[in-house]
Amino acid sequence: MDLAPLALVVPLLAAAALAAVASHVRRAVADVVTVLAAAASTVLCALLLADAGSGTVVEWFGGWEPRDGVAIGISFAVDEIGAALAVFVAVLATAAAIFSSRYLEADEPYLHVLLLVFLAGMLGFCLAGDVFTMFVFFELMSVAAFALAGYKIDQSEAIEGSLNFAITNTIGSFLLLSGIALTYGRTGALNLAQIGEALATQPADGLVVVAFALIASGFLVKAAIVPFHFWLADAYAVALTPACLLFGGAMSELGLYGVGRTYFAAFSAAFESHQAELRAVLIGVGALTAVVGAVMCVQQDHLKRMLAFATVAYMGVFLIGMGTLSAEGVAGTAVYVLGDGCAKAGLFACVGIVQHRCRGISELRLRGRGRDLAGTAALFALGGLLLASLPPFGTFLGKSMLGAALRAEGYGWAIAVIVLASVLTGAAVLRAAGRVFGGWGARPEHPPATEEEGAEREVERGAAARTPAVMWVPAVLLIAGGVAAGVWPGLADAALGAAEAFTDRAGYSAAVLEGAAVAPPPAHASSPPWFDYLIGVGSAACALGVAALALFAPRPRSRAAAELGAVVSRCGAGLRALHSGRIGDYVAWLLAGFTALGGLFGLALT
Amino acid sequence: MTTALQATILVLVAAGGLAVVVTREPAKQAAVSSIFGLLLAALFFSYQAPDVALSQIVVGSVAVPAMILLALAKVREGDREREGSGEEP
Amino acid sequence: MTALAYGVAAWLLVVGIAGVVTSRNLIHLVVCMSVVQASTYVLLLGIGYRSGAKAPVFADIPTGTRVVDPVVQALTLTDVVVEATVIALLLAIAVQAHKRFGTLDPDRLGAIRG
Amino acid sequence: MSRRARFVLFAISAVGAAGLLAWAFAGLPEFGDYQGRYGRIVAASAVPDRSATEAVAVTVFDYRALDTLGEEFILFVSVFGVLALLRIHRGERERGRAVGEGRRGPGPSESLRLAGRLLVAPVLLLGIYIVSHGHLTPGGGFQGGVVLGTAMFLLFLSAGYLAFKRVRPVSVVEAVEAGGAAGFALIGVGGLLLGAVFLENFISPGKSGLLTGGTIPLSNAAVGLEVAGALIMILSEFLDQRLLVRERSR
Repeated sequence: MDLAPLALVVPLLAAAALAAVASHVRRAVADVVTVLAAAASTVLCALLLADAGSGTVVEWFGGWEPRDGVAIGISFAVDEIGAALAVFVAVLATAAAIFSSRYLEADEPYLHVLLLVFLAGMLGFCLAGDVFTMFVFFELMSVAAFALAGYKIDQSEAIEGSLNFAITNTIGSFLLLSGIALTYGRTGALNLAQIGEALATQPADGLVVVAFALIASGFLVKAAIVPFHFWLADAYAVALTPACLLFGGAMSELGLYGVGRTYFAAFSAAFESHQAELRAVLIGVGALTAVVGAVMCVQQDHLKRMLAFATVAYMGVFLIGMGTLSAEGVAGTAVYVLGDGCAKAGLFACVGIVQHRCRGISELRLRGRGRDLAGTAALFALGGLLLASLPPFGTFLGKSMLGAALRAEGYGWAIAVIVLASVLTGAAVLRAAGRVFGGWGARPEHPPATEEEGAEREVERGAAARTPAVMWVPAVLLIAGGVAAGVWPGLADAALGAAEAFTDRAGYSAAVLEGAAVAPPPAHASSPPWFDYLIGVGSAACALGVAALALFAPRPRSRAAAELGAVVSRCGAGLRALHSGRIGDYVAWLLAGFTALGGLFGLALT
Repeated sequence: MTTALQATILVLVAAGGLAVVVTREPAKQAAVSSIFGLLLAALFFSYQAPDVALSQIVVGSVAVPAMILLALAKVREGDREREGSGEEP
Repeated sequence: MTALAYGVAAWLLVVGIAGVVTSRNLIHLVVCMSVVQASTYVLLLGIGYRSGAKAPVFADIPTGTRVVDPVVQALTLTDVVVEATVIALLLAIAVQAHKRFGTLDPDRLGAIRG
Repeated sequence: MSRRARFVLFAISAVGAAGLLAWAFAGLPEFGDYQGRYGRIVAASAVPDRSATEAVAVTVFDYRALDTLGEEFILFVSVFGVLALLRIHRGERERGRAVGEGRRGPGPSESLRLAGRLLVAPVLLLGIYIVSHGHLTPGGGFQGGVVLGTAMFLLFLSAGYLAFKRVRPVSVVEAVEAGGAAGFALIGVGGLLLGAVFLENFISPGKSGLLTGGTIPLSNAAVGLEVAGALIMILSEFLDQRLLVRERSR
């Protein structure tokens, strides 16, 4: 049975139906329809994942199977990584739909329609086996996301954030499309497997390198890799909380998935002889991103902006993982994405609860105002420990698998970067938890004035005397998911098997073009060695320590310490100044990023 | 012959793109971009792509300029209102 | 001719982005985005062009006539629609920005820092 | 960054990017010498497969129908994005009511109204012609849809926009727009139910003339409705805002 198209069509038709009767439909009905459609999509994706376990599922739309070995139609080619990502996205969307049932500002169900189409766009992107189809669904999710980011039209930040988001990402998609055009000019194909076959016959030249650089840049804008990352914090910090669940949990990861999919299915053969150089470039860029994201994260006062920069830091970590170009690295990244995505989505939900109850978003101004929210405090702190990858949580398992893959490729130093990112992001969240829920830390002398105080009041219904179940249930489930991912028996093995299929170009191509899908052989991932537990516990302890230092540190006594502090804060301020909020700056950086990436690829790949 | 025609239109398109960018006054720019849209459509006809050319005409020379002009009108009304009420811009 | 046909695509990309980077007016900036996008049309259709070939419409020509590539045209059609929608959305954001900030100058919005 | 620093960064990158693109273009086939197999197979098989003479339409609505489904929903969701972004939020609504919401705006002049009515019929016919011949000649649901949308919009304008608003045909247009998008998806589901796979062309292609191409004319009609509805919604949404502000300023 055709599950793949249905997973996509259900939310699309639900959205169209809601839109058609928009003016007459009752609010509660729209809520229920949205949750049900997202849940149905989740179930369909889960069944699809089960199917994909026995070999890549290939679906030729309209029945246009390849003719004379040439793909003339469009295929979905669903392997376990794609299907698992689809399930993850659908789960987050269901959580977001449940969470959003509290919003009541507009009489018409704009939010529902946008959420459902956003979901469909992300699903289509995960399942597509054709590079132009990826572009189309990439645009579909982007357009829905732009509107979701700017939904709070009565706030200046939301307008500016969605403007920056829309312009940078649209320019990114132009780069992507130019890359697709170049690839088509060379290979005469749009199907990923077919492109892979055509590129495998000759070594890479300028065209192939630049085409890949264009495609990668387009996706990396979405993945918020430095220096394409500026828009992300602006957009995530201002979006509605339900949209934040999806943004922070999955959307950026999809950009990286796009890079991985196009590389492993189409370009890997052409770059076979230069893998080592490509690895160096990707891991280097990933490390830079992880450090920038983490350093920015600890400096934030705005809670959502803090989580947004944590997202940037983890996108760097994931690029490091993908950059190993090995099945082990991809498997570790997949597990890490699961653990971290749940944690970040859960944290965004917690911030939503804090906004709902305490009417604030600034860490300093919220000091001590969350004392009554014991449950939320526990969840928030647990989320911080998840980011710090405490054993045996999902993030710990992912980090450990990633570490093994990095050591195998001779990039042990990158593990230090990952540890730094998890310590700093974890510390930032724990510090915020201590300040908001514990009232710890010195009283701020000049609390920042921010227009976001009482942030979501405009769009929210009900009194703030208690936390409605539609808010805390998703938060609990998401954080629990992040914890459970680490102890779920067989997850590591399954991820490794899926990653082996994902990185196997020849197998993918045979499944798509010859219909010869085979079940991946069972894989066995080694369990974390003892020193990984040590590192995990150590980084969680460091995160706690840094958070405590930030809250309770006395004024520095010695002059040297004071000067050191001044230098550090000046560096931090310099980095912050680059994040100017100006769209012209961001676009200049974007072009610089493409040029740098293209230049590095040019050096590495020819 | 075809080549000469295509080359001419290509040069015009290049110049048109520049003209759209350097026309800083939005209302004028809407008009210039409408002409740029027609030049693109001419290029697409010469590339034997009548479908795309028709789309380009209806989008680039009708729908998009109309949206721009309406948006501009909206912005101007906002400015006038602001001046009227004495608010600082 | 090859250099000219593809060079114009590169030119439109760079000039359009230059407009976006230097723009002092959001509506101007949005229109510059359409110049960047035009670059992708020119590139796609240029790639699929075949000298002396006809349009891939067999209403007046027999099947089997040498025609230009129909696939790039299908892709470009999709692309044109995407352009229109993105511009509509960006204009809506620009209108709201003007309402919130009282200016269309992207460098004077300044709600976000650091 | 200062504007000067930004421009320097841009200029250096632009030179680099232009160099990269030149490097890439050197690897493309000579202009006019493209030999890709995909396009040639599609061009050769469109007429035998579907009896439709327009190979691009067959590609858009049949071989690569999924892309078009995505594209239709991009249009659909962007309309809702514009509606959400330009919606009147609570504060504004209250202020708007204070100065007399729902008052009739200045009506169109008699000559404008006449011109609108005279023009509408031929433009509508033209739109319908373009939509219905999409699978035979250049043009189709999208191009015809824009023409239809423009014609309808002119009609609304010439009939006096605020009158149009009072009876709220906006919700009818909304339904048409959503119906068009859903229609395309439902035609795909029809392929799943009546054929074997999603988006399968389940109607016989016929021999020649208007009734060829199987579901392609139906898809074209769905797209035409969607595009026309979307255009009316977007344009009237921008106009709506203007009228609201004008009311407030009085």
